[in-house]
Amino acid sequence: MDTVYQFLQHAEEVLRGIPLVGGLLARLYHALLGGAPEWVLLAISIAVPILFVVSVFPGIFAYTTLVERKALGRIQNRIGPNRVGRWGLLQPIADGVKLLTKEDIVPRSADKFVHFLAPVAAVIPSVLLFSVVPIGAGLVPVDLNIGLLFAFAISTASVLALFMGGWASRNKFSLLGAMRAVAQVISYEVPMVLAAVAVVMAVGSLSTLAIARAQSGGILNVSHWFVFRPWGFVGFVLFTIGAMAESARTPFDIPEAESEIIAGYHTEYSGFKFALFQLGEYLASIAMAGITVTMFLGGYNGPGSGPGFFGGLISVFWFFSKLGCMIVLTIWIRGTWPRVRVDQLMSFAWKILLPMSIVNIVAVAMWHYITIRPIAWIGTTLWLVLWFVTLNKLAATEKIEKREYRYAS
Amino acid sequence: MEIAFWILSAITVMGAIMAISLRNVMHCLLSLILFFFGIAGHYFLLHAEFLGAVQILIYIGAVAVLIALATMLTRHITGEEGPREVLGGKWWAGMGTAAIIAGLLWAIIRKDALARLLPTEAANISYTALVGDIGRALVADWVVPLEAMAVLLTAALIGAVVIALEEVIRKR
Amino acid sequence: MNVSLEHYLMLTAFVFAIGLCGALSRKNAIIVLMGIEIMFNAGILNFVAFWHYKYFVSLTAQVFAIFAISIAAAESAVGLALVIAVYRHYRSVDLDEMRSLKG
Amino acid sequence: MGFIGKGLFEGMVVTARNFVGSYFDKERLVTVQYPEERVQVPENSRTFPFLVFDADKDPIGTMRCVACKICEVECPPQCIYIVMDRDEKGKPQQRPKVFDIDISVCMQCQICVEVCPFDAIKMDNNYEKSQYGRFNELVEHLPELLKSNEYYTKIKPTEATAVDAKLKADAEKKAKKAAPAAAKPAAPAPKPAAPAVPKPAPAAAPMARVAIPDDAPFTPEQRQWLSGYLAAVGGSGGTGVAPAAAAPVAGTPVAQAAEAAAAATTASAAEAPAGNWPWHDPGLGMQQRLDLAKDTSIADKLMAAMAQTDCHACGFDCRGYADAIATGAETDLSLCLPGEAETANMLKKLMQEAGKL
Repeated sequence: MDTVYQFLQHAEEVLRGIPLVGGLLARLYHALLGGAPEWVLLAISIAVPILFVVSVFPGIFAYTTLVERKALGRIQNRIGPNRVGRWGLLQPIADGVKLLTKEDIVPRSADKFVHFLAPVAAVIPSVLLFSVVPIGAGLVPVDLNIGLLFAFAISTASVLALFMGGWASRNKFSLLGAMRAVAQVISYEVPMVLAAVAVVMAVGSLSTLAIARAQSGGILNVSHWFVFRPWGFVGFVLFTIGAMAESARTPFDIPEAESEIIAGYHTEYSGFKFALFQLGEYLASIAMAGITVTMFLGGYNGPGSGPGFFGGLISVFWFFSKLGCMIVLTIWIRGTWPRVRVDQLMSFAWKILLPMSIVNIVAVAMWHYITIRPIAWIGTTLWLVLWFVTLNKLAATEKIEKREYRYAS
Repeated sequence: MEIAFWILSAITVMGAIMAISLRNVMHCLLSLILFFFGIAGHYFLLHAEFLGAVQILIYIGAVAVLIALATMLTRHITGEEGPREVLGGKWWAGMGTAAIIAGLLWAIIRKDALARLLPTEAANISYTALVGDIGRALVADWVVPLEAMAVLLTAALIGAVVIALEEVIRKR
Repeated sequence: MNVSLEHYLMLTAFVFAIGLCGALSRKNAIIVLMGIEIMFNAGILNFVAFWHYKYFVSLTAQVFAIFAISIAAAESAVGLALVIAVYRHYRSVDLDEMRSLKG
Repeated sequence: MGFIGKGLFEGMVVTARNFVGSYFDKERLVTVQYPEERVQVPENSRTFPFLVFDADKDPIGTMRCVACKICEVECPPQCIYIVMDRDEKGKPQQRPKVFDIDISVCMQCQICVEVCPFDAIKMDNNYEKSQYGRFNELVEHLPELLKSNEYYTKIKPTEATAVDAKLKADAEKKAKKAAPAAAKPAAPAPKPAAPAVPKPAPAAAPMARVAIPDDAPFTPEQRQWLSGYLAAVGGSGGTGVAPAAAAPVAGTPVAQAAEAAAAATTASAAEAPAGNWPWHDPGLGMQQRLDLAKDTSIADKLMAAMAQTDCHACGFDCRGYADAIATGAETDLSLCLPGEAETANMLKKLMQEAGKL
């Protein structure tokens, strides 16, 4: 928001600096907004990020569904949607039209009001999450100094929507899905936040913009990404797993496991309400990917990014490329890994992720206090590997015996 | 500022009243969540952003969800109450007590009794970097209470597990 | 009319009274717990209001609020565990039915 | 070297290989993009039945079906409906006028094909039968059902070739059989007339109700319906009750005509004896037909025992077959395919009763 405001104040000079079309753009800008009062510029600078968030990210959601379906198809040696438009490019629109025109069914015994409220409650936190995701150098809708904490608080609130939907449907499968969702989100919140604490310790700020800024510089603007640190890599893995569990993506989609509990909390939802649930879920997933990128993959930093108009454009490009990579990674994982069982889910969270994230926090402290870099590298790596191996050993005490089947051969 | 205050106050009061007066425990819970959001809004309004986020994280993300789980574990799943208990004899007793307390507090506030005890002018400092300040305060001035809090939370965690798992433990 | 400390104090007094009323008059143990949470929140909001209007040089009020929130969380966890344990025993969460001291 | 999650990464390599491979190796993609590409269905696949005809220029004339209704009777879900074609005189034409198959009922069991003695009905392998309606749209009528033998040869070459060979062999056999028969001075030919003419009067009573004067003002359809209806009425009540059963409809033109016919028509019955027999009708069982023919000649009794569809499976029409048996020209009693074992047994019994076996 601030960046947009500054840009608007100096827009003409900045635009004139662009080769070829700069003069034209500057004149256009002058014709449109030249000499506009201060409050107009302020209003525009407020409206632009909001419009950006509510238009671009739902668009990304729509095409994520398409990419997901095509990629899953290719992974299974199928073709995927290719009927609506070239390469199926209009498929999201067709899906939207279909969902909009479907009958809205509310179960007779459902709690009508809560049933109606749940999809709305599912979307709002997901959209709010984007308000702290920096999409470029200095380009963040709101630079809260508690940005990361705000994101976690909001993402926790999204579990309420799942719970409301599951409870209000008066359906045992919905309720089971809601219970699973609640248990899962509470369990995975802890290691996820602790993995983020490592980054916060290293940066010394909760502001997402500050975290992204801390990763600039180095070779090609790349070598300072936190993922290229021992603790950063571990944190990245932990946080990605936590984020996937938090947004109920496969392999952690047991709240909506179709084969077990039909579709979990949205069993009783149809049409547009179902679409809203999907929207909320995907937006949360994308926002979490954005936060992962910001915290570990250098955010908007990349070769050529930096302050100024062009650096800003390149930084936006880098951010969205990394976001795309994260989305593709989640799709790839969805296409590969089987769903975990409920007990595996819980024991994984509490026996592996939680100890590992605490160990990781110690590793960050070591990294901070050992000022000689090579020793810090070796020390933290050894520490993390040691603990990883130990936890492996401890978790593997349960021997899996060969199963004896009574009826199946 | 004023508009936000009045809206948030309305949300808060409405949520609180609904939370204690509705019949269905689940509706009570949802009203309570509304109330928590109202309080969090007040924190943001008072420039205590960190507290606001903590309020959402802990009260809505943890306490409300815990209450939901407890409700589902203890009652019929719809959360419906039996016969209407609101507006019974006990209700009037509660109302009376609450009204007396509220009246007393109101009287104290009206009398400006507090104002004499407090510094009249607020110091004019900037609100930035509050999170860092709170963190520093917590691990410098308040480190002993913080550690005590950690012990307390651990004890509460273990205690809760022990109480809830009592029968399981007994069976073993 | 500016919002002053008195507004907040009145609001919290009112909310506190509502919570008290709920905690005293409901039979359902879970709703009684909710009433207690409401009173807690009213108290914490009071801290923050005082901090904002009078004391924001020092962070004591905020730290205190954080401690209070933590304690409230622990209290609710233990309280709900108690409710579940009591429910296991009596098959009810109605506080009026729990008259016996014998476990 | 094992660590937690090793298998997961191996799995990701597999899926990555699938993903990339599916873009370069067309063999991997098993999808058939339906409207543009179609699966080559196996020769033995089957969907719904169709009727075969031989020559393109005259589908109706060269259709193999003779409306014998065996398939209609045998069809387990009863999805076939056949009405035999007749000329204006009501004479059967040995081809269906109506042949409907309800493909929403058809269960594709191929039993109709198995039982057809004429190789007239075969299973199609066209799977694109979807329609925009559930009722009339899913009933196939004669024009849609008729497909040429070339089509049959195209979709099922092996089977069609075998069928063609069999038909050709049958035709040759028949020609050989017919040649000596023709060489003789038309021995069975006058015979049918001989037992028919002295058709005795007692049989005239049940027959009379069926016989509708040629000058009665009916269209062929009405006539056909009427004869079937009256036969059913007469048959179900037995000979004695028949007039009473017909009485309730008195007053209607049809009934009046029938009564008029009953009053006046012994002669006309004698004129056209063969045409007056109650044709095969679900309402008319074997025993009832035999009752009707109780007092007639052995040839008539034999004919009554047959299915009377004039299907020509035996090489004759029904009348001809009955006469041939009665005269001893044909000794094989199991040739009536529509009548199945029931007819064969009954024929044997009748012949034994007549002392000819």
